[in-house]
Amino acid sequence: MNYWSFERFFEAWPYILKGLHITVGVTISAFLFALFFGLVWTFLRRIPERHINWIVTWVMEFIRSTPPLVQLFFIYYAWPEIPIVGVTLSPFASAVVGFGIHFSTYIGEIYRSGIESVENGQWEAATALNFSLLDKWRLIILPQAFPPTIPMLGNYFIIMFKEVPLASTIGLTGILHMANSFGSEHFNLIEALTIVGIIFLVLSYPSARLIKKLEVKLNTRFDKNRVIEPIE
Amino acid sequence: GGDEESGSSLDALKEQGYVTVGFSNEAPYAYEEDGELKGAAYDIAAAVFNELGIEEVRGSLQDWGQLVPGVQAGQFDAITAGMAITPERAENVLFGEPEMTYGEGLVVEAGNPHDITSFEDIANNEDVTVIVMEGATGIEFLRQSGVSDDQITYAANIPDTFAAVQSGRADATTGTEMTMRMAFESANTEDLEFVESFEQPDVEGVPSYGAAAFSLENEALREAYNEALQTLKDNGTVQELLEENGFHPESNFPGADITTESIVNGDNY
Amino acid sequence: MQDILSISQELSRGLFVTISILIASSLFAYLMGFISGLLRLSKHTVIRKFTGLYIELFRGTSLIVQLFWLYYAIPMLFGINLGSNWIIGVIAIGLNYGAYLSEVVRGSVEAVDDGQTEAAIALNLSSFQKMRYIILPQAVRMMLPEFGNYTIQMLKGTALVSLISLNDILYYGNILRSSNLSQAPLIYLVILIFYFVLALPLIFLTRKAEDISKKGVAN
Amino acid sequence: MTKPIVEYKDVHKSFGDVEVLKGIDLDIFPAEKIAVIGPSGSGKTTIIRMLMTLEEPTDGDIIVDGKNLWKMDKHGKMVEADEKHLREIRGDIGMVFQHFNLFPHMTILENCMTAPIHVKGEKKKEVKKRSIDMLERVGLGDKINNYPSQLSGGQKQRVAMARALVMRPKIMLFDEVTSALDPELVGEVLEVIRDIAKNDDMAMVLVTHEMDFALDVADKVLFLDDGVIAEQGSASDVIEHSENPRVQEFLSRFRS
Amino acid sequence: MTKPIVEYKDVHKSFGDVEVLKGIDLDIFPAEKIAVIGPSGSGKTTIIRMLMTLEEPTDGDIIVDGKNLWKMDKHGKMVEADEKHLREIRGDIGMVFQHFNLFPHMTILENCMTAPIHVKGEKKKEVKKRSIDMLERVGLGDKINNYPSQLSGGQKQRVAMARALVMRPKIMLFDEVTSALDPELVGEVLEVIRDIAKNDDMAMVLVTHEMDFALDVADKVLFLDDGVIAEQGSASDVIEHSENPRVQEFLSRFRS
Ligand SMILES: Nc1ncnc2c1ncn2[C@@H]1O[C@H](COP(=O)(O)OP(=O)(O)OP(=O)(O)O)[C@@H](O)[C@H]1O
Ligand SMILES: Nc1ncnc2c1ncn2[C@@H]1O[C@H](COP(=O)(O)OP(=O)(O)OP(=O)(O)O)[C@@H](O)[C@H]1O
Ligand SMILES: [Mg+2]
Ligand SMILES: [Mg+2]
Repeated sequence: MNYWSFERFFEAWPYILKGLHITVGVTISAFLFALFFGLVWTFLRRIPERHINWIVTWVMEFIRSTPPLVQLFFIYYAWPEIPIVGVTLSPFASAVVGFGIHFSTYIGEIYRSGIESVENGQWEAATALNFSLLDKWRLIILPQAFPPTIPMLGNYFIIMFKEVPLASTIGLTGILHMANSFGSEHFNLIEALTIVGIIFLVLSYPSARLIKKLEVKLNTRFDKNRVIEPIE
Repeated sequence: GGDEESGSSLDALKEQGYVTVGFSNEAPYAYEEDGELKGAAYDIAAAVFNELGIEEVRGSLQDWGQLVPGVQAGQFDAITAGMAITPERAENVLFGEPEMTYGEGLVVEAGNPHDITSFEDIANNEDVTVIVMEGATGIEFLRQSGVSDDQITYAANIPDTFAAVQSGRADATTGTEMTMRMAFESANTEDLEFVESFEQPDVEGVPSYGAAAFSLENEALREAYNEALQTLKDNGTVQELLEENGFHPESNFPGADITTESIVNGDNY
Repeated sequence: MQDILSISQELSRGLFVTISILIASSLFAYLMGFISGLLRLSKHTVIRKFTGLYIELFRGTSLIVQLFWLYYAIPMLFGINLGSNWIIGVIAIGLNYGAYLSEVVRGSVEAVDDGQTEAAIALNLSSFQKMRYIILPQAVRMMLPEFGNYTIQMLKGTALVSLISLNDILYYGNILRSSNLSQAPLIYLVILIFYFVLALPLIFLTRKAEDISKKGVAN
Repeated sequence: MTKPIVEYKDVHKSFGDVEVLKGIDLDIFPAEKIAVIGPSGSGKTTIIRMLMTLEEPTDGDIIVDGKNLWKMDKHGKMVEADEKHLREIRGDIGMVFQHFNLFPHMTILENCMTAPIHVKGEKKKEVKKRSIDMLERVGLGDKINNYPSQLSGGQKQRVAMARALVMRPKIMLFDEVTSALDPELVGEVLEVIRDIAKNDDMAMVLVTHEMDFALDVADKVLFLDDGVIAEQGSASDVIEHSENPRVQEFLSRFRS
Repeated sequence: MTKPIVEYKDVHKSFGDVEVLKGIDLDIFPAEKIAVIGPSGSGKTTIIRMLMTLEEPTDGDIIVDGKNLWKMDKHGKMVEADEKHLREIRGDIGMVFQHFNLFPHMTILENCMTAPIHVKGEKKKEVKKRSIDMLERVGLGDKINNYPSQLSGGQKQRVAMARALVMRPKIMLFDEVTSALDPELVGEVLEVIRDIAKNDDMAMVLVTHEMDFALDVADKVLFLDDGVIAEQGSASDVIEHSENPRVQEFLSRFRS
């Protein structure tokens, strides 16, 4: 078939790579956003009031079970139209906010399972030794809760990276967008899309391996059989 | 969808009873409203296919930039989006004969704060950004008028370009005159302004001639289409459909001497 | 209120496509998940490596990229007739999540306590009987919640098929929005609610599955 | 007679609808060693967890050193104790758990040092010295920089005891501290407790299934059955010469 | 003298570089009850796991009923046993595990019935009757439709025994079957084993830490130390009158 052209394939590389810093930039920013917002969810979830707990749980569930693509559209197209609170965000900012919020609900759950994976006995020992509430969290619980969440957080970083191309639909000039625009200028998308696939594979596969290694390392550090269940 | 690679033969289409056409939701060429496909290019194509004995025309909505790759990939049998014939595009698709002609249009923020009435005005004011639909001929016109690439941003379709200007992400948007006018009217907003005093750029490709397009492999379908199109031009159907869709006889009907070949070889480009 | 109703009416025209793609792609993904998950446990290195390649390929790249790629490339490069876009959507989502589910299948089988295998050997069950009567029944229970979660992921994934011009919920929403920008907030809110309502039964099933999986498994 | 350091006054405890302690009255005197025995589910653990403030009684009072543990005076009214009140009294009490509950992210020296430093605000240097002494006393002087995961069960339990001891509680609670250990490792832990019991003047409450050990160490033995103290007295009275059929039946199970 | 039903001939086993069994020679006669004792890590579990075909010996032969367990004849050459060969011999052997390993997705009756039906192809009706008899014998006749999760540890272990017994093995292996149980539940399980030992003519190998029980039940006691059989003889010879200092030291730990 004459649809595949190696000439075009090699020509497309530099063009598409121009979008890589945008894709990676959005991923990192959105991830930081999600790390912070996840904390907010975690604390909201710990409010003992039943009704608040119910509302928070279902708001999280709502965000988590609706398509990020629609959420992006909402933030990009609808948000500016909302009176008073409406703000116009650039594609970059929209993607950061959109993915940040979407994934914060997952990350909040990871934090939660991290905290819950600390055995009850640790709380009891801390009480028996008469620690203050703050010291319990600071000295006993968090140092144990956080390390086992690191691999899961890493996994979500990669998952997020793979979702970011969705934002090309709101004009984010990441690699998928560059590929589309290369394709529309050259009237053929295959080489460009193949390149995008290769880029994702090359970046995400080794990172996933790295995280696996990290996981093994963390698991053998203390006598932990605590595994943070993936929640997807 | 394209049930065979790069579009089906006429016989196969007749057999299956419908033809699938790609469009990009751009009034007044081809767009969907209340669940129905409308627009001049669509109406003409529908009439032509009827003439060829195919009753039903199904639409396949695409981002503008993906229309040509889409027809090549056989995702639909023809593009009926009033796509302007250009020599470059003609290397990648087969154009039918011209169905219409049009110039460019410009929409800016209400009150035209940057006082833009031509592409040169944009070129001369580095602060101004203009948003264009990806893959549109307007991009090339802007470049030829001296607008730098930094000033041009892209969106996938016309509604998105309007949304961008309306929300202040860009200062202006350009597209074909008919498109800009129709989109401006349907947007029905006080935030925007259609620049009546816009000066057409003096560059190759303006005015543009819109035509249906087919996959490079589908010469036979194009020939059949062209023949039926000529019949409908001769009996006045095409002109009627154009007028119904708001096109003016003086400014929007292509001259009889203008053919796809003359455009592609540069005589009329 | 009137607006919400007319928006809902318009969107509901896309319900069939969204739901039919969800059902078909889930079934396809479950099938792929089981087949490749079990093949990953095979004794033959070649089979394992080959299945691994499929899994890494689809987990390593984005669904949207796979969808576009299948949409443009398959017909052009190989001249394979995949039929309608509906089928392309189903295949893309099915292959993508099938790869994820295969890890769930493999993980669950491996997670069945070694003691169960040993007890099965001590009772002299054959390898096949061991798998059929002891390991799989427990592994399937463990898989259920993850299958539920991934089905919700697939529901979210179906929104992508609007990008290959399938007339799903989001497609009609985008059309509405393009002719009516100022209503965008309401339109997208209603779309989100549509998806959420579709997700609700899945959410409850998943919770139910969690209860089931907690019972009847040794670990 | 000296005043008791802890008094349980008609203490009840229910979980949901189930009453697991049905009126416990008990005095613990300074330096007294009490063993609590009884069938599984009789409420042994619950009794000492209430004193450690890990469980709140449903009814009745627990008085520690003259102060009501779970209630406090607020503007002349007795109200539920708040965390501040609990922390004040809790300083007198230490506990060793069945599953050790060592902090896995700290070395065993750090395990011992963190509470005195952060809770009592003592000087690091002093605490370190005392902790090392204590770890030596339980026979782990050479392991101070190891992490808990590097120790055997018996060693872990000895660290747990050292950790509780450096806090210098007036009363120490032990909840079946050997029952999670391999049979062979039980001896070393009991040895350490025996040593503490002989040489320290803390009060001690030991929940245990080791009858020989209870006989050896305890001044007083409580037999708990179905949420009430069914029998109490000197160790030999209860373990060797009880006439209560419930006690006899229970003890018979330990002679296989 | 009768022929042994199982013979270990200079059996060695290494995990990686570590040799954990250093030449085991052992005959087990029909109906003989053997207790295996010894320190943790000495290789007790490994010995019986090799007979159950859960571990393959690194060297030496295990002969079951005259057939070599881990080797088979193929065209006149001795080669590694395949699954078919193992399944054939395995039919004579049953095992009860420390952690029960009941099938959690089946009722306890189904737990007992699965293997006879699928492995031996027996009739369902017969198997059911026999299984119920067996469950009644271990005192669980009223629980046959319960799931394992609804049982106590002692009950689970009794089910595990019934499950192994309905297969009618010629030799039964028990690996510390009481060490995962609460002290109070140990008695009921030992009682059942004692009953089986008295009334069945199977050979039995019991790895155990319960010395009194071994003394009571076993015809022969093996003391394993560091991968070798350091002492063997009648139960009272080894447990009560051994002069081997290693044995004495080991046994002393059980007297606290
Ligand atoms: N947090 C709780 N929620 C509900 N019930 C509980 C809780 N803690 C204990 N119980 C119940 O209270 C009763 C007494 O429990 P407790 O742990 O005090 O018994 P125990 O004498 O220590 O038994 P064991 O010897 O098995 O440790 C038991 O029936 C137990 O099931
Ligand atoms: N699968 C294995 N891989 C590596 N080493 C093993 C394995 N199984 C057992 N071992 C080692 O072999 C030695 C003997 O183990 P075995 O379980 O037979 O001892 P045991 O006498 O049963 O001890 P215990 O009384 O603690 O059960 C131990 O040092 C153990 O660590
Ligand atoms: Mg207890
Ligand atoms: Mg063992």
